[in-house]
Amino acid sequence: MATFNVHVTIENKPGISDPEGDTILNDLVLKGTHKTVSKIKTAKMLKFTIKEKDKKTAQSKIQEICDDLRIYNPMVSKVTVDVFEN
Amino acid sequence: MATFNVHVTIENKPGISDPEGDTILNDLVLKGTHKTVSKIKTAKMLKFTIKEKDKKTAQSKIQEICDDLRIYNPMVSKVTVDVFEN
Amino acid sequence: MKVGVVVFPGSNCDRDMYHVLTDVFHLDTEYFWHEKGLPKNIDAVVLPGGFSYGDRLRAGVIAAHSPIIKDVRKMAEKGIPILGVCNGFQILVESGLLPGVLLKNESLNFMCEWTNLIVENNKTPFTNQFKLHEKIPIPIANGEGRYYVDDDTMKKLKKNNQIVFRYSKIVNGSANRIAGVCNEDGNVVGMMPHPERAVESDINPVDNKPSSKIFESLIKKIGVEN
Amino acid sequence: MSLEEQELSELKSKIGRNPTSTELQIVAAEWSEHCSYKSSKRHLKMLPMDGPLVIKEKGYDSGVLDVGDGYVVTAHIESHNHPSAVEPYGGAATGVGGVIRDILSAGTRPIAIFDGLRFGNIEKDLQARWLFKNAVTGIADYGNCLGIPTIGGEVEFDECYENYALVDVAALGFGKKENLIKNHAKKDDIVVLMGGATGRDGIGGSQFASDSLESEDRSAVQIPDPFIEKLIIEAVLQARDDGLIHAMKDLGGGGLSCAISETADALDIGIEMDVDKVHTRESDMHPDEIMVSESQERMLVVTSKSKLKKLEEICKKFHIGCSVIGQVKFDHQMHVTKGKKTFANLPTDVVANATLLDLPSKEPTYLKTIETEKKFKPVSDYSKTLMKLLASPNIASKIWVYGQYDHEVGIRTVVKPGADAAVLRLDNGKYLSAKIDGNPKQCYINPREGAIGCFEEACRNVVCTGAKPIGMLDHLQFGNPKDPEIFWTFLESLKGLTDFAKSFGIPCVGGKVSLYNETPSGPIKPTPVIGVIGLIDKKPSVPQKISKGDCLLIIGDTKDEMGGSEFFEYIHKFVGGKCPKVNFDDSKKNMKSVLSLIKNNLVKSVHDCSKGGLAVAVSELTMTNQIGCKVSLDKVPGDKLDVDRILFSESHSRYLLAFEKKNLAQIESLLNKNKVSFKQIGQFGGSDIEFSNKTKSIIKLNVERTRKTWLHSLPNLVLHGKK
Ligand SMILES: Nc1ncnc2c1ncn2[C@@H]1O[C@H](COP(=O)(O)OP(=O)(O)O)[C@@H](O)[C@H]1O
Ligand SMILES: [Mg+2]
Repeated sequence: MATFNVHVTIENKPGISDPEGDTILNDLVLKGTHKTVSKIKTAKMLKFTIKEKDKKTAQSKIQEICDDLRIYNPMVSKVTVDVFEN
Repeated sequence: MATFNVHVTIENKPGISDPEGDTILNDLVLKGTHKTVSKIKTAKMLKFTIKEKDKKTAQSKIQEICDDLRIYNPMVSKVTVDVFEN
Repeated sequence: MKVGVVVFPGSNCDRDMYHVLTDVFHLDTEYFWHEKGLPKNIDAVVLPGGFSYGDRLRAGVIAAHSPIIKDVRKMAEKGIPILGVCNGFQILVESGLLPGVLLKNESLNFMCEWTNLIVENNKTPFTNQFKLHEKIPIPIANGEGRYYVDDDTMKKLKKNNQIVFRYSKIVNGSANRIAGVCNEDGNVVGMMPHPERAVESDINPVDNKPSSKIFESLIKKIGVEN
Repeated sequence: MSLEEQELSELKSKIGRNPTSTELQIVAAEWSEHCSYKSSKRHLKMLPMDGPLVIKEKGYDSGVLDVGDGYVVTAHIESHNHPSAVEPYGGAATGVGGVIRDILSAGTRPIAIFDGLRFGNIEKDLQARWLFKNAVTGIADYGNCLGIPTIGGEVEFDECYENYALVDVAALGFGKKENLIKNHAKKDDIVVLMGGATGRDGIGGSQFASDSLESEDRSAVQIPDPFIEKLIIEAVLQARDDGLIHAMKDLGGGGLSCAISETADALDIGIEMDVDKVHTRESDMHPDEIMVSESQERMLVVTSKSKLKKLEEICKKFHIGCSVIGQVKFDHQMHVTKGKKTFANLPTDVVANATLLDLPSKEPTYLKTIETEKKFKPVSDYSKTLMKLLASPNIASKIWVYGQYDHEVGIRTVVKPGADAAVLRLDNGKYLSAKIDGNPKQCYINPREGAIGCFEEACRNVVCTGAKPIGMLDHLQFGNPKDPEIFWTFLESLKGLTDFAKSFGIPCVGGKVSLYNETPSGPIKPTPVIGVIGLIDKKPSVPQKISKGDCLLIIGDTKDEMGGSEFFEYIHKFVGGKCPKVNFDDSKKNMKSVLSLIKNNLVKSVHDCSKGGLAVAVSELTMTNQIGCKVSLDKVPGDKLDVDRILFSESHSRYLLAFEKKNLAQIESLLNKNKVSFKQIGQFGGSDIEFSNKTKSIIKLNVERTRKTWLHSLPNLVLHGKK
């Protein structure tokens, strides 16, 4: 058994608007002097610590948890699962 | 000039409680059948698209934005800035 | 004597505050849009509650960068009374005019309920009519109202008598049950509960007298009698 | 999104040619059930829509009531069922947004939101819990951000909503009569689109709402942006104050297609618009997509060229988009171009008026036997039964829900949620009371009497605050109308509501029909949701603290009507029995009596009997006042019944009054004079809820313990379900 850090990033699917990112861009960043930024997208991240026998199991286990517990709604969001060895 | 994707992860400093992560862990994950998870930490991510002359400038520019505009509150959170070439 | 109510995009208690200042306490009050400046002849400034910029990124942080905050800062330095309520408090904190941060409530939910405050400092321009430890029935309505400071700052707050209001019982997990604080000089006060929702007997199911003293204190301070 | 074969040929014959693809999209959107009401419209006419306080004006999306002294109240109800069933957070939130814009488009400021929520069994079903939790958060996040208080609603769980959700949202507005938008257009007027950018989200939404869920178009997800909506509200109200708005319509289902064609049709004009002028989120949108996109937070405004500059300045101040997309014509055509090229050119009356259907109806066979009761094992411990009911999802306190809603903002809320109906103060010294109610369990057993019951219950709730009902909103939610049995239940409900409205002189000021509410296991139960608005001229009845020695009196008869009761359905898991019936004469007498008792300041608190019957209503009074009460069941007026029926029957028209003993004689004499059925049945004091029959104790529960169970049950269920 090894311990893994699994990062789950939840963000709106492409094509679905992200009002929060837009507001941060337009009302904060672009109001200042930082004109080279052209887009901001927000996402939510959950960092799991999990003990599993290997990287692959850790990955599939976390994906399963996210789906089962409806951590995100597949209608609007997509998730990316990244596993890091501890 | 090149376009970079910069991921800014905002998370609580060590020692600052994260009720949301705790709730997901205790009320959702551990109530189910997934006992191998030992910790969940939540974070917020902002994905910037920025045009700068090189990776290093992109990185420092975004770091500057984060500090100047208080993208994170230094009393409770820290940021990690990761730059990806487009 | 003039009170300014600052309006940000997404402020939504501005009209309530204006009503209370003008119709209930007969103060000469004017709205100021966040992109404008504040005139010199303002005697007090109120930052009302709401969801400036939709609470995006973090409650109050975007509004803290508004042009008008520069003037609010100048006035704060001059010792003019400044009150931030709910989102106004969050803005004051995010702009560094008050110490600490306001985090998500422990319940993780928005909370709208009546609670009791205890006055811990009766020397500010908004509390000078209270007895120490007087109780104020008042509603809260916020999602990010859990006050937090690091240990060093907490020590300073206590030493300088900067804790103005505390909840009488645990409400949202605030450090030391803090509901409102002031700056070192005591002229800038921020509070999460909504005094403007509690000063009229029609809508206050308990007692509207205590919260009225918040505004009566201001009148005492800036010298307008009604 | 497509037209049915026969609709297509109808369109062809009406315009005398083949429609273009854009025209097909526009017509399909506008002729969808959601926008055209094609199945229901010819029947809705039966509802009485006029009354002394009703103000009618063309093109309003909300009802308008004159509340005196130059002020008006506007009201509307909407649902967002299909979108909420697949994306509860966004669906519920954008539902709030939509109904708020309806209120805004009359030129009034929104002052209150109500939400009616229905889901499957949260005790067993994770999906139902997920839907419930996220729908509540969606409403909270949207309404709270707007600064419009959500002051009432209801929550109900029933197996018939498994894997589905009904999210109804009603809203009230307030303003000066002189500020109402007088929807009109002059020569050379221009058409402006205000608000958020048009994107690809929500494409096909209204079609989606008109199809059953299996054939859903999963791309129709709408992302809420309450921040922009708040800015739109302020911008529109400022433009209204400055007299810049000739006509206005919000963009809802069917997007620009519906807004343009309906505005043109209502104002008796034509509109020519250019899709290139619409501010879009994505650069490569096809004209068809622009015309049917249901992107939220947009308003269509007709103004003059000379007023445009001021309107643009306002939009600039609030950082919201403002595009001149077209102009008013007098040819009654809806003309859509992209630059110089025409994409659609249709007569507005053809687009805006789908051919109405006359669907067949037939009494459902299940109704023939539904009233027959089963024999049940006698209940051995009524204390346990009552405790179980008080902890049941439908009866448990809803504070977990309304505690997440800002119900104080706007500083009007005099009676807060938690009582029967909320009360708002108005600027003219009067008070407004409102509540929405539904009861699918009873409506399933008897669609007509059930619907009347919902109407009466909403009236009762409003009457408990001392308000006289002045207007009604109906929201009729049913399954597939092409099924004659379903359509029959629709018609029966509608007829019942009509009879009640006419008999009580309460006009229908607005409503909505939502059909095709089908879950994977079949149609939902008939679910009319009725909103009632009441007006109080002087002082509302604000519940006062009940104390030791105060009396408890009941008005109204308790009858053997257990069908659809929580006792049958939750305790005995039995669907059937006789549906409670409203006796119109008694109902009127009781309402009148309660109102005059309140007016004469004789009572401390009034609460009606509804879900869970007398036992639950008494318990609610004791728990909210944290005081015990002894009740004698043998004194309860009505049919001679077994104790379980007296305790749990859900007969209508019943009110519980709590008052000081010294007022008893005066109260009795007033009630005797009005010839109502009533009896003093108990007295407050002690720390227990006690029911006895003659001398026999039937129920004894500690108030504090019971209160804790009642308060914490729902949040526990949301988190964990039933263990
Ligand atoms: N979804 C909701 N949103 C807001 N308030 C609610 C909601 N559900 C219930 N409430 C409030 O809780 C109280 C009890 O509701 P309900 O049981 O429906 O009352 P009644 O039986 O009198 O119709 C009311 O004040 C009602 O407005
Ligand atoms: Mg009631």
